[in-house]
Amino acid sequence: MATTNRPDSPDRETLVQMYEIQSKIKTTDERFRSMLTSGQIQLIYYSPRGQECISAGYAVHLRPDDYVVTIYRGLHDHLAKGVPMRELWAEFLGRSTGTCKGKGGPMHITHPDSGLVVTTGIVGSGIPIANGFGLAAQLSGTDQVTVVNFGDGASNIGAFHEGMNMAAVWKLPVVFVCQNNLYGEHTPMSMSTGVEYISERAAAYGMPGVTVNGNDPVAMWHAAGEAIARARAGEGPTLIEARTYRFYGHLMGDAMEYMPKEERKAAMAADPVPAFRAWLLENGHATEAQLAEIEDKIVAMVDDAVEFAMNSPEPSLDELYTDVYEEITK
Amino acid sequence: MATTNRPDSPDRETLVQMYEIQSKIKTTDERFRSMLTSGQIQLIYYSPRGQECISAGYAVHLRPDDYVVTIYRGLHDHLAKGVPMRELWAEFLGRSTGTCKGKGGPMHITHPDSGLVVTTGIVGSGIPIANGFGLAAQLSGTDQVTVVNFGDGASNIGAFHEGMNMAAVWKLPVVFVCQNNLYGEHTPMSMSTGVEYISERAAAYGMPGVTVNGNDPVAMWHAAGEAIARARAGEGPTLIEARTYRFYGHLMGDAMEYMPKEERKAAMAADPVPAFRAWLLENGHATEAQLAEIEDKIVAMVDDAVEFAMNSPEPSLDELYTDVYEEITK
Amino acid sequence: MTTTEPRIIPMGLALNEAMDIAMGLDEKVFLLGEDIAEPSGGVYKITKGLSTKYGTHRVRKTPISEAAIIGAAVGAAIAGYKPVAEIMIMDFIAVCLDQITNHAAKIRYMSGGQTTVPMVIRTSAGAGRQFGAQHSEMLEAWAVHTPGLKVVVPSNPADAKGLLISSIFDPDPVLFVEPMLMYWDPQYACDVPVGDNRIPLGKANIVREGKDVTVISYGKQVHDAVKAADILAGEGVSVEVIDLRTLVPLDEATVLASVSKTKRAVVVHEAVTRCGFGAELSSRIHEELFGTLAAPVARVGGQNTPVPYAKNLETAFVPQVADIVAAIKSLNK
Amino acid sequence: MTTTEPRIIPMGLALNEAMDIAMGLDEKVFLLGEDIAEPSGGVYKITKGLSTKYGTHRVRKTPISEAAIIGAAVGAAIAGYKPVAEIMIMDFIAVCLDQITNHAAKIRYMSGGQTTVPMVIRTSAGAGRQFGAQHSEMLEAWAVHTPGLKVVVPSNPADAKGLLISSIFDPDPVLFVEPMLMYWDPQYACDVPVGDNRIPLGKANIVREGKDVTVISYGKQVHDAVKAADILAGEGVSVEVIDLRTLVPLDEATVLASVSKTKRAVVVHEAVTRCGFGAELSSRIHEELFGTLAAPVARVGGQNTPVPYAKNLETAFVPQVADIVAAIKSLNK
Ligand SMILES: Cc1ncc(C[n+]2csc(CCOP(=O)(O)OP(=O)(O)O)c2C)c(N)n1
Ligand SMILES: Cc1ncc(C[n+]2csc(CCOP(=O)(O)OP(=O)(O)O)c2C)c(N)n1
Ligand SMILES: [Mg+2]
Ligand SMILES: [Mg+2]
Repeated sequence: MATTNRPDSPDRETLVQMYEIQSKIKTTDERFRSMLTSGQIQLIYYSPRGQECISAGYAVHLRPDDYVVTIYRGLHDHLAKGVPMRELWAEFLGRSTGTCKGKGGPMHITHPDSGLVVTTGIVGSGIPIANGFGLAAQLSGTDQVTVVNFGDGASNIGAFHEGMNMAAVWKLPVVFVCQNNLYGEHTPMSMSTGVEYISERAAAYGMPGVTVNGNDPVAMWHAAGEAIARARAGEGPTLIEARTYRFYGHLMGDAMEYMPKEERKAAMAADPVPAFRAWLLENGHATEAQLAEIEDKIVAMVDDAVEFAMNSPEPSLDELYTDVYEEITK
Repeated sequence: MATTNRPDSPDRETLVQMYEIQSKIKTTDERFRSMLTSGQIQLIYYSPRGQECISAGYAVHLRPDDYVVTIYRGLHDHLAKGVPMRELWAEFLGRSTGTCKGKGGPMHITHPDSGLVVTTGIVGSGIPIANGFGLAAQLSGTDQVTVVNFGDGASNIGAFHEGMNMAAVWKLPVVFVCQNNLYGEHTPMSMSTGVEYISERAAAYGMPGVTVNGNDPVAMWHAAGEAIARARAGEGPTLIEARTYRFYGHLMGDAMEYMPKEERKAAMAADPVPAFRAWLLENGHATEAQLAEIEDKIVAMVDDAVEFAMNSPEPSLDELYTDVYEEITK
Repeated sequence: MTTTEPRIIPMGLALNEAMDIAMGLDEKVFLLGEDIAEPSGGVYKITKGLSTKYGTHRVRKTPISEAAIIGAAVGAAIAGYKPVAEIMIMDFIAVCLDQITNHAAKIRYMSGGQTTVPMVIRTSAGAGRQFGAQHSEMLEAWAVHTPGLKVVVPSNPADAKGLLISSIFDPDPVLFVEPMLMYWDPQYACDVPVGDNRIPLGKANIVREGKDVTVISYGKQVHDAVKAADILAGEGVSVEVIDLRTLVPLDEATVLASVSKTKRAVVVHEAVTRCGFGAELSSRIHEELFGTLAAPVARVGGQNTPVPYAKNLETAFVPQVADIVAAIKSLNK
Repeated sequence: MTTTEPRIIPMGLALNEAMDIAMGLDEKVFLLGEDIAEPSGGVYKITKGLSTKYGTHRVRKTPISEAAIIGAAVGAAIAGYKPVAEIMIMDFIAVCLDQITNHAAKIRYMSGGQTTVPMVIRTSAGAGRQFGAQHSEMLEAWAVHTPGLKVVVPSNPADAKGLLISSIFDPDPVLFVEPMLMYWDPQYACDVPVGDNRIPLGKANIVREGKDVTVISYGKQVHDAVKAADILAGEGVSVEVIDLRTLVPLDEATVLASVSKTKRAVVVHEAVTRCGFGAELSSRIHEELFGTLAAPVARVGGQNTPVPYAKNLETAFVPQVADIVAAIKSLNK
């Protein structure tokens, strides 16, 4: 793993915290996939494996009252922002104890208490909505920051353009994180996108844009830290393009014929989570025992959440009609 | 008037042809405004006065089978592309003899015989449609070019972004002409747009972009000529930002309080049409008699068209139900 | 002026007052839309003066980016604000419908009630000014078909004011459709109470009592319904006219009570008839009052065509008083 | 295989054949949409193999830019092509509705018939796979409310094929709604004739004859209607089932003839009931057959809520066979 060797690097505690987040994502994802493969559960699942470092890298800069907006492929963002494991699992499984009482599902995880305010299934649509959170913070005079996540494919949709421009013109405290995993569904970025680097698009709005190795936690930490600090200081938005890779294709069951085998093999061989783990140990930022303890704790947490979710009831049928409006309305 | 003094400048005939187009637009516009002001006619009218050189500058490069797409403020484009005066007037006046039998109106002038294929009233929406014409030409292997016109304000809407990117990725033979008159309705560009020059946005699609003085016919001729030649040669799209000014605000009746008086006064004092006339004479590209003859011919043509339109009947009431589908369908 | 004297103002001013009052009452209320700030105060001048009074941070001019406008309103609403977004003309909701139907409307539900979207989308609508096919439509049926949205269409300045204040303080997203022709036309001006006189959503107004037929309408067509009633009164037919005011929530009770009495109903709106709101209302009336009706519910709506430009065709597209009269008469055969 | 033997194939394959046939017949036919080319042939594999056969210039993968997809189709159609655009899931039409309703639908009219837009928008739709509120809707009512659009919803592979070929060669824009659950599910497979067997738009199919009640439906719900009819046959109620196939143009004659005979009608669809297509059809039946009906037309539709995620709630959202049975029984009281 190549990391920038800058003096203002994250301290030990932050480094370990980032690893903990990554590990939590990886472990949760692995459990989802194994339960799906074994048929214990059935749901539409977009694995974030490979993209852990991005969420970890920005999340450690955020306060609980900062906002995160994300997409269907959002599990890593949910966990990084602190959505509790039990309610998250229960929502994925459509249970009444889920974050959204089972009514939203994985594509719409919402947990305002941890600042995870919107998860959307429409490509790009979270970008304009994130501006609304930024605007609210700006109008209220708080220094809350909003981080909105989306894919490389999303940078070709109209909402991206409108949202980026408005954020720039209004100097909103929003950080745009394009998690560039090189594919939108089955289409490689090069076949759909007029630029090589999504960050080049920032200039079209007079916004700073930066490309970072999204698999390098420290590099991501730096980029996110700067952008978040800028936003918090009222200096306006930033576009961060974090380059990464989707290990398991678009969604569970994807045959991945469109992904060159060698490319995927190489990406998985360079798996950023174990790489970061090794780097932490090598550089003496953490001990094996310390990381093992974290990992064990996470496994226990996932075990607990799975059990909690599996044992939770479905929502009651009345829930079909509630939450359409504040009151039940004909 | 400042024009580039390049060796490959337009010949006398082309220069005069450009002046003729400009003069036709100016004269037609003046007649519309005077008839509106005097109450002889009533309609929603978006004056193109001030923007004549842009349409003239690209139109002289086009063949009749090339396509033009434009917007509600499109009279200059219609005339430049050769939409016949009588049918144009009749359509503006909602008569059965109009280009669209009176059913479309000024915002939707269509005249396929002259290649004026779409006029739309939705900001930015012509851009993706223009790609369709470009795609048709590309698939058919013809070398037809499509020129699509839109305003500075339109460069902030999603359709612009999606259309530009698709054109770039597919290398479509489309020329994007942003007629930047510095305002979108009542809002100055600087209050709505993250960049100073719309042409900077081309880079976000890997497309060449150029800013040109839209009031300089020769400069516009050069820029359009290059872009059209590129498109015709199969080398892909170009974005041309042609800077200009709207002399009469957004639409007839606009109080224009939001336009600094001095700014407008200066723009009108530099009226590009008489300036070009003077330049033609000064440089010996045309004689006074020659231009006067052209102008007289245009006045006669407008007189004739106005009479034609005013004496034409309204559409018959059956027309309400035709052209919804090929056959009248319940 | 004392509040007991009538104060005849047009709808444009009444809407302005509503926003002024709401902004004065609650600093979480803010406006955003194209050109809405000074010096112009919006292309129809509905927000005139408000940016001067409340500042351009609360009366925000936007780029021409409807999806970004609605998106910003959605986010701000979730974060505790009460945005009032303007979409200049209703046909333009087609460029931002995703934010309206997939987000504003569904977020309360998808979050299990954790996040709510108290916002208003104001938009002007309707034919009659020869604006052509892309600037003249009434599209409220799309919104009525979208659970999670409320839909309001006022028919007069007093209602416009009272309903808009209620909409702004409503906990749910409201599509507020303003009949464009009524903004400044003095023939539609009326007495508008000073101050915060809210009209609740979901409460229809019996504009005129009658016993032979019920005409149910909303927006500008309410006036045509009353004119039709006037004409028919001269012929001895007593017409009850109901102004629905809000389509969602719907005051079904008032409609059914009236039609139970008159046994005949005509639904009138300007929108295209096919799959318009009239279809919904007609179906419901038949479902509820089957066997007691003297005639089938008639629908008088826009033609099933795009809106044409030529004046004569445009007039023929829009339902006219004569069409309402004819529909009523057809029921009395 | 000879064409006389039944050839049981699923809807996904039938749609693929339809496009294959149309592309073979007319080089002006081309396809565009996200991921539709090889190697994947679309996320639902409906276009499998076609880019290999016809080339990626005629089977075009696009950026995720729905407005640009539909816009390109509109322009190409005006220029003489017959584009078939895919919008992956119907809820996404909200991001490109302007191109569909303000442009594809209106251009023939606005140009006075000079320019026409012969294109198809294929889209998959429907709940049942726990895709949640933004990936499960049936939104055909929006399109039916938009003059200029034709609207087709096939209920089985043979119809899907025949109707899609007709739609591609139709002179007007067609929204072609494919019930997602039927793509590859063998229970919906059926005998599909080889070759260019077109089914005309505007011709309903009487799936089952009966004399006591008419159930009118389209898409996947036709199967539920037949199941309901089976159940009720056991109870001595004879149910006629009509599959509309196309909502615009509507085969009103077939519907009215049937209901004239049975005097009872139930309209069934999955879309939200409020302002759904059922409202239009119910209104028309009442308008035409008033006084001859034995009961009001019943509507069985989706609940007036967003589509929920949890399996039990999702199932409760979608109309079920039992709901159809109950509705029919309610008319026989
Ligand atoms: C507007 C819209 N169009 C299409 C889709 C279908 N779709 C879902 S995910 C996806 C790919 C998005 O790619 P990208 O933005 O790169 O995100 P990633 O999945 O790679 O994380 C597409 C096309 C959608 N959900 N919304
Ligand atoms: C989608 C959409 N939003 C808003 C409008 C209203 N509108 C009409 S023209 C216009 C300004 C467009 O400005 P610009 O693109 O600069 O063109 P110009 O009028 O200056 O030629 C606006 C906002 C519209 N027609 N369509
Ligand atoms: Mg991606
Ligand atoms: Mg402009």
